Amino acid sequence: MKTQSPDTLSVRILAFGIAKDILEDNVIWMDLEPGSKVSDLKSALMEAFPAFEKLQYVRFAINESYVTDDEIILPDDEIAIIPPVSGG
Amino acid sequence: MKTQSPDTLSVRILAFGIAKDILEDNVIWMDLEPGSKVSDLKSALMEAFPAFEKLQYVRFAINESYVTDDEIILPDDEIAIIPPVSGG
Amino acid sequence: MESQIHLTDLPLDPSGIHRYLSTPASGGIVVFTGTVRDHNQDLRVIRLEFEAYEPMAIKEMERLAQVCSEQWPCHRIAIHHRLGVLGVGEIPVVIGVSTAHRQEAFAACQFLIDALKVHVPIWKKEVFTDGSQWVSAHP
Amino acid sequence: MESQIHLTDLPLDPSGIHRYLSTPASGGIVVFTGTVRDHNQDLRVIRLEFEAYEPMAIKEMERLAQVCSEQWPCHRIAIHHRLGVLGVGEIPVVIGVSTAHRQEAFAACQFLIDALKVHVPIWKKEVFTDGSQWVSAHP
Repeated sequence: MKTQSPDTLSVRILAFGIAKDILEDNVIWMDLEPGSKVSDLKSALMEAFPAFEKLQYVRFAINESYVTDDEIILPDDEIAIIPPVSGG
Repeated sequence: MKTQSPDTLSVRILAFGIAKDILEDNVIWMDLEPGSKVSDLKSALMEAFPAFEKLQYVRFAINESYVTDDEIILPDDEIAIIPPVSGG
Repeated sequence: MESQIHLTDLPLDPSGIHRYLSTPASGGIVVFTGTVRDHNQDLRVIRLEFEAYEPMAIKEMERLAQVCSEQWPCHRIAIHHRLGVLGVGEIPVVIGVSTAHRQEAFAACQFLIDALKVHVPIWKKEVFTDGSQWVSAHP
Repeated sequence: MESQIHLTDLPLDPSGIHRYLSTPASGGIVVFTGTVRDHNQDLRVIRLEFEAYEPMAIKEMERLAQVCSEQWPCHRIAIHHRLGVLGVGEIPVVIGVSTAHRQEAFAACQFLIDALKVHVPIWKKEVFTDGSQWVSAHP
């Protein structure tokens, strides 16, 4: 767990499949504004990793459940980038 | 194989399931007119074994294939009474 | 299409059927297994007794496998049916299909069990605590 | 409804799943088995590599079993998925359902594999003779 100043939301992000390849790691940390939504995280990721735009369809999970872009991110949330799944 | 006079068609009939119970045997012989069809055999069976009428739906097979009521019975045909099947 | 059609007094073997169905080109295998239930409507079933017009049953199962493979591109088809006396939990029938894509395997397997129950000359007698009856004899 | 949800590095066991699914009240068991194909379109597949967001994958599989049993009266549901490196012919997934009547088992099993492929966070990389790709990453 990183220390974080009250005016920064430092979030841990898990990446799988092709998202892991784009981030070049299976876990990264990003600093967001407190009160940020998933949509804000998405924009920040796009900016930091332009290759993300190539993915047509990405979902996010918080604490192991799918969330919509409107979901507000809380400190200590476990966020996961879920590119198109292909189990089975 | 029974001996048969030229003016009689003596046929061997296999019975299964409830048809076997009605005939009280798994194989019987019946004498029909030469040139008889399956429909004629059906009538003869109904007459000989009135309980047959209780069966709403009976098919016949000749030489291990389903046949319609119009099928003409030939000497040496193996005829089978096929009451509603219930495999599986 | 290859097929494996069995009519037997011996217990059926779903795992052997799985092994038979698996081919390098196959992406999906669907296996239907019938099992003897302990009741039918309100009646308690003790056992089932199966009999068949054996040579015709084999021919009909082979015909159904052929019809099925003309409708769906099947790699392998297995139809195994048991005869004789079966207790609760035993397996009267196993039907399996392997195909490249799973939708075809589901459709083909469902077709085969539905068609078997209509066309293949096999009969089942249900034995209850107080009596017995040929299934479907009086629909 | 009881369910058995496994995510494992070890080979899957269709016959053990059959045994688990069989109950005295069940009349039908449908088991879908995925197998690794030797090709995808024109490309020759050497192996597949599966990874999962494991705790969420388990939760999603449990959720799908729950949703399924609300729609069809299932006795038992098994969803087993393999992780790691799999060669041609190996089994990535086995899904099985037991019900009183066979139509429900077919419908429930098909629902589960379709839903798994949409919702459960598991990813498959296809490795060809000359390269590799995450399946469905660029639909």
